[in-house]
Amino acid sequence: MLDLTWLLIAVPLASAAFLLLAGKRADRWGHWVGVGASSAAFVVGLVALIQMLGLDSEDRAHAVHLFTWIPGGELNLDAGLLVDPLSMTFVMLVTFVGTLIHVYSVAYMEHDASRRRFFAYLNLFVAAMLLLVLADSYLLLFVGWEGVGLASYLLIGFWNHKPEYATAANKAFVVNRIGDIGLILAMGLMFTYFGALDFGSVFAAVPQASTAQLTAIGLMLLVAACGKSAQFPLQSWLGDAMAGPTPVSALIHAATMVTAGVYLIVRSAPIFEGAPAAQTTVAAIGAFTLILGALIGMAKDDIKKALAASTMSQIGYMMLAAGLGPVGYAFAIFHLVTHGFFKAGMFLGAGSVMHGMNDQVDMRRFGALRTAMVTTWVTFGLGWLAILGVPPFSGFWSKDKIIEAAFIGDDVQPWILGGAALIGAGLTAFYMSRLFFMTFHGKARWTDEQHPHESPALMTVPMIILAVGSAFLGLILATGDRFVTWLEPVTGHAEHGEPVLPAAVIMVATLLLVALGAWIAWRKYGAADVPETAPAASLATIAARNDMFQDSVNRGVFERPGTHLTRTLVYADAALVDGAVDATAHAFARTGEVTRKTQNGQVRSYALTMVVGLVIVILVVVQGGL
Amino acid sequence: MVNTVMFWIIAALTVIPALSLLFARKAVHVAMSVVLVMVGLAAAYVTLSAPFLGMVQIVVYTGAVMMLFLFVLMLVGVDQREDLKETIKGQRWIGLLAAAGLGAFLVSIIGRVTLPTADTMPSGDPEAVAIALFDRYVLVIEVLGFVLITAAVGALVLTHTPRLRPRKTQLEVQRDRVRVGADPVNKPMPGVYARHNALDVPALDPEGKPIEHSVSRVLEIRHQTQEGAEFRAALEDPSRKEGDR
Amino acid sequence: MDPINFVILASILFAIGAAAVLLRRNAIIAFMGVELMLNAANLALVAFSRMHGEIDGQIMAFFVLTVAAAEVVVGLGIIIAVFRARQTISLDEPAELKG
Amino acid sequence: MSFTTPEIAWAPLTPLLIVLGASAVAILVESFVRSPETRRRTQLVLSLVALVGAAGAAVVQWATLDGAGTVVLDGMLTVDRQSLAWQVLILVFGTLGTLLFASRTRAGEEAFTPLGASAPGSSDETLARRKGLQVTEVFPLALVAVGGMMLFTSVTDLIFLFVALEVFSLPLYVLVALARRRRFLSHEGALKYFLLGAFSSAILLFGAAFLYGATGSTSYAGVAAGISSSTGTDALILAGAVMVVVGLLFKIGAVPFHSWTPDAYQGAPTPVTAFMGAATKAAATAALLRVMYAALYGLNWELSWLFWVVAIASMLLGTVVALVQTELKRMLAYSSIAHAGFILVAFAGLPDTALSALPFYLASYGLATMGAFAVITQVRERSDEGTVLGEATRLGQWAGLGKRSPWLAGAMALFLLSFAGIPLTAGFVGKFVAFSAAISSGAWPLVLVAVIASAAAAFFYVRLIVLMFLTDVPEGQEDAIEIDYSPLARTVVAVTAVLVLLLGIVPGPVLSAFENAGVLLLGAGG
Repeated sequence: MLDLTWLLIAVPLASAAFLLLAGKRADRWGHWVGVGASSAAFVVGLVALIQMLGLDSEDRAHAVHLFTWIPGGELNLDAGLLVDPLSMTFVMLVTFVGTLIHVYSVAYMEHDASRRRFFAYLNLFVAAMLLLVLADSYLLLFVGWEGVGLASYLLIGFWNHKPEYATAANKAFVVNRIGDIGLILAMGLMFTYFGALDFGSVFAAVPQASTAQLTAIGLMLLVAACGKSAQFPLQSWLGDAMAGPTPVSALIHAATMVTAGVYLIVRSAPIFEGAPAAQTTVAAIGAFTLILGALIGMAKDDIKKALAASTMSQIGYMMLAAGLGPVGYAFAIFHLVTHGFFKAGMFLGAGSVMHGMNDQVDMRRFGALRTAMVTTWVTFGLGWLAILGVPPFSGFWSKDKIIEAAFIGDDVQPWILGGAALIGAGLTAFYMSRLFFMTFHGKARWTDEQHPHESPALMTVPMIILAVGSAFLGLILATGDRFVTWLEPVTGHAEHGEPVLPAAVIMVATLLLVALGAWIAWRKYGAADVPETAPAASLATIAARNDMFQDSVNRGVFERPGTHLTRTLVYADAALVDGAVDATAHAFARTGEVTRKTQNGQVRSYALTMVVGLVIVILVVVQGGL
Repeated sequence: MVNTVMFWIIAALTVIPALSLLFARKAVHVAMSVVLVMVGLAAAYVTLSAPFLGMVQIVVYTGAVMMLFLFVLMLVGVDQREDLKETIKGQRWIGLLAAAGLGAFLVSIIGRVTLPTADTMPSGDPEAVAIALFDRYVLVIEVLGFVLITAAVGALVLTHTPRLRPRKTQLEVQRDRVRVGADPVNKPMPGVYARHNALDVPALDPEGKPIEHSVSRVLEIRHQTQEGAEFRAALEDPSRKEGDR
Repeated sequence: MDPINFVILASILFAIGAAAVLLRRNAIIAFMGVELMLNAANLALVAFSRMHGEIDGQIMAFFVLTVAAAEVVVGLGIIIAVFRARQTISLDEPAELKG
Repeated sequence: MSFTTPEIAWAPLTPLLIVLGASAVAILVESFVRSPETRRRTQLVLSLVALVGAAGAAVVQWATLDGAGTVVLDGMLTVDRQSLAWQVLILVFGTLGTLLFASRTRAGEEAFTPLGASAPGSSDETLARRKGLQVTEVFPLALVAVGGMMLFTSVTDLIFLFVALEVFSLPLYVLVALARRRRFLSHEGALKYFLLGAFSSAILLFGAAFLYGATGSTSYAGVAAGISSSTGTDALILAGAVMVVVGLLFKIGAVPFHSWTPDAYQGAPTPVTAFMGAATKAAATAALLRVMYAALYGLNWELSWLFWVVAIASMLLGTVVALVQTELKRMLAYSSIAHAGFILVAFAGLPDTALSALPFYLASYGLATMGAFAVITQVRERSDEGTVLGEATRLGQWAGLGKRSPWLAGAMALFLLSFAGIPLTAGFVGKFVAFSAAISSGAWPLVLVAVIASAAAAFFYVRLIVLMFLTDVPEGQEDAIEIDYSPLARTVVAVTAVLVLLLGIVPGPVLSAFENAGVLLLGAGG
């Protein structure tokens, strides 16, 4: 069966092609073909997984040769798959969550005229994502990398009747291209230094390479990972990408594609092992993004954008773990898996809320939905508990380990990274609770035209399954270090280091911070009234509106600097990073406008350009050549 | 080695007329000067022991190519004068500078080079040329055939109009003329049936009335005609002078 | 006198021809400039041929002559086509294709 | 004096002889077949038979090649695997181009004017159209152009290079002027193309004269020998080399010798643009390769500067200006300038691998170009009364094309992705091999620029894809566009699309064939 893993890619791909080509005839039943293809891929993956579990751990890496792709004298590139515990983990995550989201979409997209096309793109995405994780060389990985980019681009822009959606798709494209350049350059460097691009040869050649070379490659890979995984400074596209249909956000922007960066880093572990500077940069970027994402999450009133910020922050945790080296790899992937469940579940929950609220996304217009949408409330609540890291829910098992691992090391590094991870946990608790309470608790703030109602079973069943996963998956996989052992053939066995603080202290501190964050959120958004319009929050008006802070010391100490910091960072994010993207695009367009004026339509000017060029060339070549 | 005097004559004969390309206003003048340049070049070829090429140059360039240019010039209006005022900003000065720079570089490059001159003169007589042409270069000759075919076809495609309408018979021409109300017969000549036979005097019909359209329209526009009535009046009243009009 | 001087002469004629293309608006004159450039190249070829004491340069000049004549035919054909369409042979006039 | 008939190895010239011979026959057909319709059919069949036959002959030559190849007539021409590879490529483009030349709209309109000599809008033009006249001369002209390009890739003598250049340029100048619609633009494009083309060929010729003067030889081998043994003639050699290279860069369309490209591409009838865009670039690249490797290899170091600067300038200018274009053919023209830059990247340092990488690159680029322009011929404007007009080339008119005609738009998207170098398309493999050739000679900064430029370039390709698939047809514009159907053009679209995909997914056989072609028979370096 392991040799048949190519079916994992081929089946969804064939289904995508079929759906695109079938035309209107397939409009009525085409989506079920999509669901079927995704489920079939899951079944293939499951069988392969079972077979792999039957093997000894050292035999679990299985290479599947497909065909010779680019033959050449020095460079011979085969298209092949690498099936090992790491890629198998992703296969299971992608196909399982993917299938649930397919099912959910059948109902969610019911009234959309192009539902068939939507499923074609979804299948295309699944195929590309599986290719990405199963590829045995950077080049083939790149194919999948571009494929998921293309598919997500198509899906973000799917509802193109609103102009801002097309803009969002464009922005995602531009930022992702920057990341792609990183990957291309990394490949170029590997090719220059090692003369090969497949994992086996590259990793075999790593010991002979100099640290500088490895650092260069590592940093380029990091750029690629940042672009795909929305890490600082390439994070700006993720929020805008929420313009796409909600199942897309759940599948691509929570569970799978955005984690490809983490996969890339973990997969390239041997390179990063040889380049400590690059590795530390990975950890630092992860730590920074986890705080940044959390702060952005506090400021958003759009439920999907808040969830997107949260995703950014959670991937920050994974990057942080991946940057810690062998102690962190397994936890990075572990958190990736649990996060895939609870975040996808929450996105589907958000979609369910929007479904019931006429596509309203402003949380200030929600409130008290727990009575109207019980299933959504319960499933979302399980996801909420999981992301908070409340024992024994999934997030606890993965996140706590990351925080603990962040405290391992020498000098100040563990204090900074660990501190960030710890504070991040508190912030997460605050903004996720804020989101939860604003949506499901407090007073109803919706208008009379809205009649919140529970979603149909096709939507709630996937949510329930994901919620069950959010609740228990962590516990199951963490028991007896099952997951860590499973990944060991790939990530290597890590010597368990000692954190600078006792593990118990860290855990208690984490839980206290989480409780504090949740409590503040309850006081402010659960028990108190939430204004229906966001309070203006420029620095000046906040200073003028001191009464906001008078009543409690708590708020004064925690809130004011927090709000300041949040607003400033969010502003900086919008102004600087988005601004930089826009400015670059503008600069290009301006340059183009100016340059096109040289093409003035006058043939004599054209001839003049040629002569001037010729004169300069002769001058330089002849003078320089003598 | 070549004759120095000859060189300077050729130099003057080529460069000076060539400058007309830049400064002459009338295209015809330019074309005629270029003919001179071509003759000068032919002389240069003869001096450089390529007599046959020199002859061919005269036949092909002055005889055919430049004549073709002249034909086309006549087709588009031989009178065309070009306003030498430059319309594109900076084009004139940058252009002159660039061209001068190009020339200066090329000259300085040649000045820097030491190339020996062989003592043996190449034989440029027709026989030597023929043998060379049909030996190593025979394929080029054959391919050149396609260049010429292309040129002929290209020119035909771009300029030749086949007969689109059937040729009119004399009868049809006549019918057409009557249909638009023109004279069924030939127009009377001006001055006919009158004492004058000058062009500016309209013809008289058998009744002695002047036929206005017998006088060229151009003269009418210029007011250089004599209207019939006035003419008769002048005849009857000798005291009135024609010039009084 | 050294035949290399003819190459210098050729370079000057080449530059004049190029200048004509750059400066003249009349398509036919500009085209004559191109012809002059080709002829300048011919002069250089013949002069070099004389210097090398062999005939190859002359032979090339023959080919160039033929090609140039063919080019004139096509070029003038295009110019006439443009003239028929626009009643002008100014190079400044057709400038709708730009940007 | 005595004359001995030269020994000519005719056999290796078979493909060439077939094409040029067919063009001569085609001219006779022009003279003797009176009915335009019969003439068109005869010409089409004749051209296709000749081109396919020639391609077959070239393949047979390849298979039965004696050793490394044959030198014809003391170095005038060299037939080796490299030149055969390019010849096959050009024959493929020629065949596809001929199909496009012959394609007609549903209403039976060709892409060419019924009468080249008539003034636009004149009664003659109307009459000629009504009478069903056709300029079937385009077929022999195209055959001559194909023959000239094939020569261009195989010549190893500077003077023959010049002649071959003119053989394929002259028909193209004429073809550009023959558009059926927007004839003013067509004339303008032809005039500009012609004047600048003649200008650049004069420059090339002057450079060839200099090289002859400095080395005493015009054959590539002689020039290479002269360069390595030169004393006191370096300046002359360098100036000559630069001018020859500039003449070829003009045909490739590299900055600053690019300015004809957008105007000629936009003005020309679209089938001509397709053929020209694909084949001229290939032929010029092949000629430049041979000149550089067989004649000027000794100047590698001196000229590398030129390639670096021109490549960077082309990539940047092409990309940046294409970003702001709103006219489709013009956008593709600027993209072709950027591609000229990508092509020149492989020239940096003259690595051996460029000899096999560039044929592949040009194959991928040319196929996508032919396909893209073939798609353009199928999207037409429609007047309020419902008559079908010329091609709709404003970007905005392509909005929502994906919904009207998913196949056509899908094929276009595929070509655009190939231009952008997205994996699983031929363009990706092409860029990959070309850039790795450059890296192997240490030109990684150039590759860095190339990667960034191609990333930026992807933006405007994808913009069109977004327009086609993610944008709705503007309100009230539903009837302004007509999707035409021409079986011949559709064939071209289908064939190129399949090839672009195949070359992207299983490029192996073609790559290894070109690998074999990567050796020059008379190479000074490669």
